[in-house]
This record gives sequence, structure tokens and C-alpha cells, in this order.
Amino acid sequence: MENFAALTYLAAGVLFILALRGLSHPETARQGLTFGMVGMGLAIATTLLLPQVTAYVPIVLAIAIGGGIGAFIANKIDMTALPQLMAGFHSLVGLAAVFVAGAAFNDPEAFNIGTKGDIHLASLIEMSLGLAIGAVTFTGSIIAWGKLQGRISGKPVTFGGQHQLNAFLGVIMLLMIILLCVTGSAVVFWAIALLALALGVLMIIPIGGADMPVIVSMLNSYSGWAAAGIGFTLHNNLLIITGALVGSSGAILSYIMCKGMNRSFLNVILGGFGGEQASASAADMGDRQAKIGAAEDAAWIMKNASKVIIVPGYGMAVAQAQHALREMADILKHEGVDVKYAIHPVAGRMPGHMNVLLAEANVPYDEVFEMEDINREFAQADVAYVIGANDITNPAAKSDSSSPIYGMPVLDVGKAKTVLFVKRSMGSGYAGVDNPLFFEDGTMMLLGDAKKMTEDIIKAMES
Amino acid sequence: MENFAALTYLAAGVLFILALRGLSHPETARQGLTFGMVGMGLAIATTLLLPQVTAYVPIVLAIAIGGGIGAFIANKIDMTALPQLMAGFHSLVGLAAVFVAGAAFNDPEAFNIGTKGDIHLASLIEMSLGLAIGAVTFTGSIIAWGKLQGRISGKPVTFGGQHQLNAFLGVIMLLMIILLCVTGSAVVFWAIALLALALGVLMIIPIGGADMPVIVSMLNSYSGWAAAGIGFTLHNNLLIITGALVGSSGAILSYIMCKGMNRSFLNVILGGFGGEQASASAADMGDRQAKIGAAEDAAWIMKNASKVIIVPGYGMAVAQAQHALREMADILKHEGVDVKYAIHPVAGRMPGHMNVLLAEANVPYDEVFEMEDINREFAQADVAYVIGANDITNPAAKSDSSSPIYGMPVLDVGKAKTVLFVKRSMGSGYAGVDNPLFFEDGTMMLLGDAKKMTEDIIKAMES
Amino acid sequence: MAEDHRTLTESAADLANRLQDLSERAADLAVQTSDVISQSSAHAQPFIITGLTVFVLACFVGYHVVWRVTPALHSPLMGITNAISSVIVVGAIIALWPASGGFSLMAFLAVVLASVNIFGGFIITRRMLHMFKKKA
Amino acid sequence: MAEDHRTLTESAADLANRLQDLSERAADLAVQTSDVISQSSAHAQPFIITGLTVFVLACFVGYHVVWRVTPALHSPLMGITNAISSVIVVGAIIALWPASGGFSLMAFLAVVLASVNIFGGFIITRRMLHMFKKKA
Ligand SMILES: NC(=O)c1ccc[n+]([C@@H]2O[C@H](COP(=O)([O-])OP(=O)(O)OC[C@H]3O[C@@H](n4cnc5c(N)ncnc54)[C@H](OP(=O)(O)O)[C@@H]3O)[C@@H](O)[C@H]2O)c1
Ligand SMILES: NC(=O)c1ccc[n+]([C@@H]2O[C@H](COP(=O)([O-])OP(=O)(O)OC[C@H]3O[C@@H](n4cnc5c(N)ncnc54)[C@H](OP(=O)(O)O)[C@@H]3O)[C@@H](O)[C@H]2O)c1
Repeated sequence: MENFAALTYLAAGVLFILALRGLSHPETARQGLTFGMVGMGLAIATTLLLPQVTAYVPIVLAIAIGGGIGAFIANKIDMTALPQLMAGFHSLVGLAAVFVAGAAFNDPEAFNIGTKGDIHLASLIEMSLGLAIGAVTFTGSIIAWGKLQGRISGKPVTFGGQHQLNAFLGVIMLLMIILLCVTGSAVVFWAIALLALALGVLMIIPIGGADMPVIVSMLNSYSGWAAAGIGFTLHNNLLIITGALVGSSGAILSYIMCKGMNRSFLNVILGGFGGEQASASAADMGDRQAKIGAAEDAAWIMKNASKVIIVPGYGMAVAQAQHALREMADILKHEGVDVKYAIHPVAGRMPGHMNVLLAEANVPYDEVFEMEDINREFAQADVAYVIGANDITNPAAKSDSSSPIYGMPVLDVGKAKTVLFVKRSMGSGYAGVDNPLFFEDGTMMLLGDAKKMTEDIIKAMES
Repeated sequence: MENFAALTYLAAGVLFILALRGLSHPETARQGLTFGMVGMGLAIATTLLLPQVTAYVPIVLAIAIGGGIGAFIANKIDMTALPQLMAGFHSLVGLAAVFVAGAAFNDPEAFNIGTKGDIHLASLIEMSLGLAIGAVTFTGSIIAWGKLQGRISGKPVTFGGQHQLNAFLGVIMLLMIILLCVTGSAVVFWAIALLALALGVLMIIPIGGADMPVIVSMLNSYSGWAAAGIGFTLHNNLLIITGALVGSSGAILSYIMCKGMNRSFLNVILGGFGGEQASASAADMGDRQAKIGAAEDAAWIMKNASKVIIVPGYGMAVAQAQHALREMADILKHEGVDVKYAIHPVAGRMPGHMNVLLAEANVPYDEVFEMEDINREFAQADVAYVIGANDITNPAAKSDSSSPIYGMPVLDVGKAKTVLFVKRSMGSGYAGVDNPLFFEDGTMMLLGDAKKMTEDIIKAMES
Repeated sequence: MAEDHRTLTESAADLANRLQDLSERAADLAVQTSDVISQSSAHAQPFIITGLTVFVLACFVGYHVVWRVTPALHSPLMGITNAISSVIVVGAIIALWPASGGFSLMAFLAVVLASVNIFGGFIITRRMLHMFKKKA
Repeated sequence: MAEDHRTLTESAADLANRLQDLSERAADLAVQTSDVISQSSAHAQPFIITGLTVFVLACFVGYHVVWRVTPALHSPLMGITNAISSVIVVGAIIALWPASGGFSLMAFLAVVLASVNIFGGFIITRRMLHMFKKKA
């Protein structure tokens, strides 16, 4: 049985690998998802068949309760709330890891790792690491969820000596883990948990709301490493393989986001960046005048264009303008206009955010292009329709070495004959940097809610 | 010690992985090679430090003898003889595997796999598979070496019932392995070895000389799987990891070659393809007349071109024309002509063959392009200088569905304004298929040895 | 009495002999035991070693597989990894009501939470993926 | 004599007691032994399982790593794989002159052949790679 279980666990691990491989293309992605689900089913079924597992009723009950809640949430949630949802789910993984560590500590015999009060040293170390990472993930993800959901102010909460305090608490935690290894005391165990919960809060509050996606990915990566650690405790290769997959995935996504923002990971972690948007910054612009347009102007310009590139950003998600946008694109295509979508790697608030929203509005994925693939085409475009995006189009990132976003790769919308900016004000985006493009000759500002404005343009086009 | 050894073996495995990763770019390749050598050093050093290893003198002696021979051969060999060299080396790996299996059978205690005459069943199975694959690799590679070196006729040796005979011998072998598992008899063991040696010869002789590269890669792949099998016997993860790496590498290279020739692997294995080239096939062309040129004509045409693409093939390797070719390209570049090299995936007689020869002649690797990257540029080229290549330029592969090479991707040399073919006759290439391009208007044949002809062109350019 | 004495002495000697025999056998057993243990430990490395091997290889696989994911599907990637990271449910199931202890509330809660994630993660990913369509 | 008798009887009884003690301890030892063995076998899976895990993961790694190799370096790839596949030398070294048997000519030859390959493979690869140069 042991060996049979090891083999099916291995099969489950392979299925998880194939699941991620499937995501290399939209065509194969659904098959990949199926692999992932089969793998998970196999893993759970194998565990249920283990001789030491007998309490089927509470297990099935727990799975039914949890599964029901999960299915309900996942079916009901709006696609625009994805970043929050991911943060929320991560917090649950963290809490689950805390509980697993706690259960193992209370009943080590069940896991073959020693007897109560006399747990093997290696297992104690692995367990306390799993506990600490799980607890940090739990509270950290809750803060991230709150900031993304708007329940907590997105402003970085900073105070003097903050990093010193965190470092100090980190050292205390290390000492307590050593103490736990020496004494095996339950009090120390739960003290570690409490400390880690506090540390999770303290580590995330100084980080601005818009940096949360990086944090969510980082915590995802941590939860992977924690799962691998638990795998070492339980002598279970499936947990190790899965942990390594999840850990790499989170780390790579954080890396991609940091690179897309041209910031170092350390810079994100130390926090203090972003937050409430400087809404009145338009006043700072002195007497430079931007051209303000109406929906009718935009409709006329686009109908007479031969090539339009649409650049969606965070504002499109906020306004839920993707459906209206697709409708507008349909009208243009009907008129014979060539319409494409350009996606910046960090547009929106999570990796791939814009792609999902556009897919939701039935935009075919082969009309949607990555930055590198389309950036050269702006020079041949008549119109760049920038909807709710700001930082990712800011030419200061290329020209102004004093700008905080200097060096970040941006979409060359300025190369298009006309740039239409749909946003509610002349305010800045998440980085809080003014966008000089607003005041260029070829630019027309369409001030208003993204959805409302797009609908007005559709009306103007149809009349 | 056991555990320490397992860790250093793991490190060696990681170094091997990094060695292959390094080959993703010429810049990192030398570093990758260093990783590979360090990994091998680590593996051997670890083994020498194992407590059961004490006979340092014969071990060092054996390594010194073998290393000396290997170093001598590798330093002296001509780069044009690479395909033979690889086949020869593979035969040695095969023989070494036979000897390791034999040593393990004679002295199972040394490997902890049972006692003499009473070896664990699993180990017997693994061992006999290693033995059989090793022996097939040995004789198979020797035949491949002979065909590539010209010691054995490249003609496929076929006779009626050949495949039936091979299948029959395969079944016999399987029965003998079962017998070995039951009796553990040494006679059966060596009978398996003899049979496998014979099978290696029989399997390879029906395959034409030009298909040998696929066979060499296939045998390479087999030797990898055999190494992994021995790893299972010896409970050694390093052998398993390395075996899997080598096995995948050989399989992927065979696949790439088959795809480059648009043939199925089975078709190659069953043999009967290729062989001696039909030298008199020009006569079949009826009254179609090819334009025959002289070195002076070619020199004049290329000097007045603005873009020349050079297409090397097997004939360049045979004639060792790469140095003269580089010289000619230098003169052209000096005259302001844009010179590039186009490499077909199966040009020459092994994967990457042309790249190595051009590199040997100091052609910078950033002037050398893969087929997909350069095929579109032929339309803008004034001259395609095809030197010793034939099949890889044959447009019949695209147009003539009855041609044996139909469907094989080819270089579009015909799109260039002028095509210069350097070869000794109007004969066909390895596939034995006539090349209609010889008779096109824009084609000029430069009949002669590739090196001699190129040198004549250089002389004409300089005068 | 003398006979008795002899018998007793003899039997004592006998016993002593048997004792020696037995102690030899015990020593034998001990040797065999240590043999078996050392042999099985020679064959089976401690888990930390094989675990490490698996971990290192899995990191390589993860690295390559994740870099191959197309950026357009990075959100579904987060969804799937979220779901599969809840495979720790396996540990919680074992601890829920083991033979050694009674019902563990903590393990129960862990199974509930992990299940939220598994179902939630897979379903939201499926919703996302079902929206990705090619041009008709 | 009676005292003698008593002493002897007593010592016999004593011996018998000790014997029982010892046999109990032996039984204990046996139980512990089987415990240790079963425990270690519960902890350590047979090698075939971990080996298979390692093998499957290594195949994934090999697949991805080899597809990343640039076609221009396929010949050096053959050279390196040729060299590293001779890592079976490790097995030959162990068998060359083990404590259990005498000198093994077969193992000796295997080490020689594998060494030809290792040195030959690496050196020819180095020669190839040293020729690849960028535009000056
Ligand atoms: N995607 C990721 O993974 C990720 C991760 C971390 C950080 N980030 C950061 O997020 C930013 C993303 O750039 P972005 O250009 O997409 O967003 P942005 O720079 O934050 O700009 C969004 C713009 O949308 C406008 N907006 C908000 N609500 C709107 C509504 N209802 N209707 C119309 N417009 C609305 C806002 O202007 P008004 O207030 O004037 O309307 C704002 O300027 C980057 O700076 C990036 O570094 C992204
Ligand atoms: N690269 C690989 O990995 C690989 C593997 C398996 C099979 N193959 C096969 O090998 C073939 C490679 O195509 P290819 O175009 O390179 O070679 P090819 O089609 O065999 O043609 C080589 C040509 O070179 C000429 N030649 C020979 N010696 C010469 C000399 N000394 N001077 C001048 N010309 C000479 C020959 O014509 P003359 O006799 O008229 O001189 C011959 O037509 C393909 O068919 C491919 O499928 C390649």
C-alpha cells in the first residue's frame, strides 16, 4: 500500500507539472486544467485509501463544507475582483498550513515523526518553519486583500524604526524556534504562531496598495516553499514536487512584475511606494494646456482611421468597461478598421489581468498582443485608444532619468497619429507621476468614466 | 559517508543539468562545459572516497590509460571526421556498459545486490537490460562508424525476411532474459550478450550510410536509458539523472533529424533508404540543358552583388572547403557585399555539423543563421552560393508530391536572383533525387571540388 | 546426597553452559540486527537525501515550465498554483482522526480551508479559461 | 552438606530466574528489532520508488533543457552527452577490486573505456566550442 501510494502520488505530481505546461498556450490550457484536477483527485483518493485513514465521515464533511464554500465564491465573484480573490485564497492556504503544523505538533504519532513532547529534531525545525511561513502568509494576505478590496487604506503605513522593529522580531522568532527545538514546549510553539501572525501584518502594512500584486505572488511563493517543507516532514514527494512548482511560479511572477516596473524586489519589500493617487496634481502643470475632447470627436476620428490600437489599463477594470470596449471594437471592425489590443506586462493590478477581462468580453485572444510584439506597430497606427491606463504609457519612463518610473518599459502610444486618453481627471496613475503625453499636440483627453465614455462613443458612432 | 556521497552525487547531477543548459547560447556554452567537467570530477572523486573503494593503483592506472587515449584521439581528429568520432565513442560506452554489467554479475556483493549465483530478481532484470542495450549499442555503433568512415559500404544490406529474423531474435532474447531470471546461470548471461552483439549488427546493416546520424543519436539515447537502468541497480540517483538527460538528448536529436528529413523514425529504422549515390542520373534529364559556369563568371557575379547568402552542405565537409569559403566571404565583405550563411537543420551528416565547420574556419556565429530565420531573405539576395549541398535546396520537396523527399522543409535558394551550385557532377545527393533547380534559368553550375573551385574563385576575384 | 550434589552441580554447570550458549545467540542476534539495520540503511538513504534530490529536480522543472507559460495566462496560472498548493490537505486528512489520537479540530479546519482553495482555485481558473476564445 | 545443597538449589533457581530474565530481554530485543526494521521500512520507501520519482523528474528536466539548446550547438551537445553518459564509470570503479572479490579485469576494462569517452568527449567538445566566436 505504502508503495502503491507513493506511485500514485508521483502520478499526481506529474499531472500537476502537465497542468502548468498546458498553460503555455490558450489552446492547451483547458486540458492542462483537467490534468490538474485529476491530479488533485488522485492525491486525495490515494490518501483516503491509506490504512491509517479511517474517519471518512468527518473528512468527507470537511471537504464538502470547504468545497461548497469555495465553489460558491468562485462562481459568484466578479472577474474584476480577481486580485482580491487571489489574496483571499492565499490567506486560507496560509491558515491551513498553520493548522496542519498544529495538528502534527499535537499528534506526531499520526505522522510517524516521534511521540507527543518528543518529536524528532528535523521534524520540529521543518514544522516550525511551516508554521511561521503559514502564519505570515495568513495575516499578510489578509492585509493585501484589504488593501486591494479597499477595506484598508492603500496608503503605505510607515513609522520610524519600522524595519528595525521587523528585523528585531525576526531575530526573536529565530531564537524562539531554537527554544522550541530544545524544549519541545507547546507554549513556545503557539508563541511562534502569534509572533508570525503579527509579523505578517507589520511586514505588509508599509507596502502601498498597488504593490500588493507583487506581495501576493511573493506570499504564493512562500506558501509553496512551506508546502515543500511539510513534504519533508511527512516524507511525501508529492508535497515536495508541488511545493517546488508553486514556489517557482510565485517567484517568477514576482520577478516579472518587478521587471515590468523596473524596480528591485527589495525596493518593493521595503515599502513606502504608491498609495493614494495625487488627484490634484493637474494643478502643478502650470499653464500647459491639454486638449479636451468629447465622445463625438473620438467617434469621428476612429471611424476615419484605418488602424486603431487599444491600450487597456487598471481604469478599465475599475469601470468594468471591457464589454463596451468590445462593442466599440466590433463597430470599428465592421467599418473596416484594423483593431488590435496592446497589453503591457504590468497593466492592471495582477499579471494577465487585462487578458482575462478582455477574454471575458469575448475578445478573441489572437487580437490581443504582448508589448514586445506590438510596440513597433504604434508608428503605423492612426489612433491609440488608451482606456484607464496611465503609467504604462508614460514616456517619462524613457526620457526623464529623475522620474521614479525611469527605466520601466512602456508602450509607445505617442508614436500613433492621435492618442485618445479615457480617464476621469488629469490626475496621475498608481506611481503618482505626471504624464507629459497629456499635453502633446496629438493627444486628446476624454475625461469621464471609462465605461460611460466608451458607451457615449458607441452612440456617437451609431448615429 | 553514504549520505555525503549522495549529496555530492546530487551536486554532480545538477552540474550536468547546468552543462546542458549552458549550450542554449554560444556565449554560455564554455561555462557549461566547465560545469560538466567539474561535475564529472566530483562524481569520480566521490566514488574514490567511498569506503569500499581501496584499489587506487589499478583505478588510477585505468583512468590514465583511458584518459590518455581519449585525449590523444580528441586532439588529433579532424573536425570533418566528427560523425565517425561520435559513433566510435558511442561504441565504447556500449562496451563499457557490457563490462559493468558483467562485473556486477560476477561480483554482486560489491554492489550490494545479492550473492554470487543468487542475485536479486530486480537487479537481474535491470542488469540484463543494461547488458543487452550495451551490446546492441556496441556493435551497432561500430557498423555506423564503419559506414560513416567508408570502411563498410554505405549501401543498405537487405535480404528477404530480414525484419522477421530480427523480430525473431528479439523474442529469443526476451525468453533468454526470463531464463536468466529463473536460473541465474552465467552461460545464459553471456549468451544474451552474444545474441545482442549479433542483433546490433543485423539491425544496423539494412540502414543506409546517410541515415547513420539518426542511428547514432538513437544509440546515444539507448545508452542513456541503459545508464539509468544501471542507476536503478546500483541505487545511484546520479546515474538515473544523467541517464535521463542523455536519453532525452538523443531522442530529441533523432526527432529533429527525422523532422528535418520529413521521415518517420520507423521509416529510418526499417532501413533500405539511401546508399550509394546515383552518379549517372544526369543522363536521365533528357535534353534539358544546364548552364555550366567557370570560376571567373562566379567571381564577377558575386563581386557585383550586394547580398550573398552561402548555403553549405555535406560536400563542403568532404572537400574541407570551409577555410577557403571564409576567405572568399572576407573578400566579398571587403568589397562591401553583405554576406550571410544559411544552415539547414540536416545539412551535412550530423546535427550542427556545418556550424562547427564554419566556426572552425573562424566564421563568427552571428553571421550564421538557422533556416527559419533566413529563408525569407533569399528573395532579397542577389546570389545564393550553394557549396556541396543538394537535397536541402531541392524545390521538388515542395512541389513534387511523388518525390521521396516530398514534405521536407528546404532552403528557398531558387528565390535568389542567381544560384551558384558548386559540386563535382550533375549527380544527386544522398536521397538520390534529381534536383530540378540545376536546370533553372537563374542557376549556374560550377562543377568541381568545392575547395578547389572556391580557391579558383578567390584567385579570379583578386586578379 | 553425594549423587544429589553431583546432579545439582552438573545441572548448574549445564545451566551455565546453556546460559553461555544463549548469550552467544543473543550476541549473534544483536550482530544480525545491526547488520539488517545497517544494510537497510545502506540501501535506503534517509529521506532528507532523496527528498532533496526530488526537490532540486522539481525546482528545475518548475522554473522551465513556468517560464513557458504565456503571459496572457498568468492569471489562470495564479489560480492553478493556488489550487494545487492546497495539496497539503493530504497531511490534514491523515491527522484528522488517526488511530493514535481522537478527533482533531485543527485538522478538520485545515481540511475545510484547503478544500475552499482547491475548489475555488480550480473553478475560478476554469471560468477564466473558458473565456479565452480564438477569432471565430 | 544441606547448606551446600541449599546453596546449589538456590543458585540453580537463581540461574533459572536469570535465564528467564534473559530470554525476556531477548524477546524484547527481537520485538525492538522488528520494530526498527518495520519503522525504517515505513520511513524509507524501496529504492525503486524514489528512483522512479527521480527518473521521471529528470526526464522532464532533460526534455526542457535539450529543447533549449541552440541548433548551432547540436554537435557539442552530442559531445557532452557522450562524455557524461560515461558516468557509469562510477559503477566500474566500485567493482574494480572490491573487498569481497579480487581484481576484476572486466571492471578494469570498463574504467579504461569510460575514461576514453570522458576525456575524449570533453576535449572534442572544448575544441568545438573554442571555435565559436562572435563577430570581432
Ligand atoms: N499588473 C500588475 O501585475 C501590477 C503589479 C504591481 C503594480 N502594478 C502597477 O500598476 C500600474 C498599472 O498601470 P496602468 O496604466 O494600468 O494603471 P495606472 O497607471 O494605475 O493608471 C490607471 C488610470 O486609470 C484611471 N481610472 C481609474 N478609474 C477609472 C475609471 N472608472 N474610468 C476611467 N479611468 C479610470 C486613473 O485616472 P483617473 O483617476 O484620472 O481616472 C488612472 O490614472 C503600473 O504603474 C504598474 O507598475 C501592476
Ligand atoms: N545533418 C544531419 O544530421 C543529417 C542526418 C541524416 C541525414 N542527413 C541527410 O543528409 C543530406 C544533407 O544534405 P546536403 O545537401 O548537405 O548533402 P547532399 O544532399 O548529400 O548533397 C551533397 C552534395 O555534395 C556534393 N559533393 C560531395 N563531395 C563534394 C566535393 N568534394 N566537392 C564538391 N561537392 C561535393 C555531392 O555532389 P557531387 O557528387 O556531384 O559532387 C552531393 O550532391 C540530407 O538529405 C539529409 O536528409 C543529414
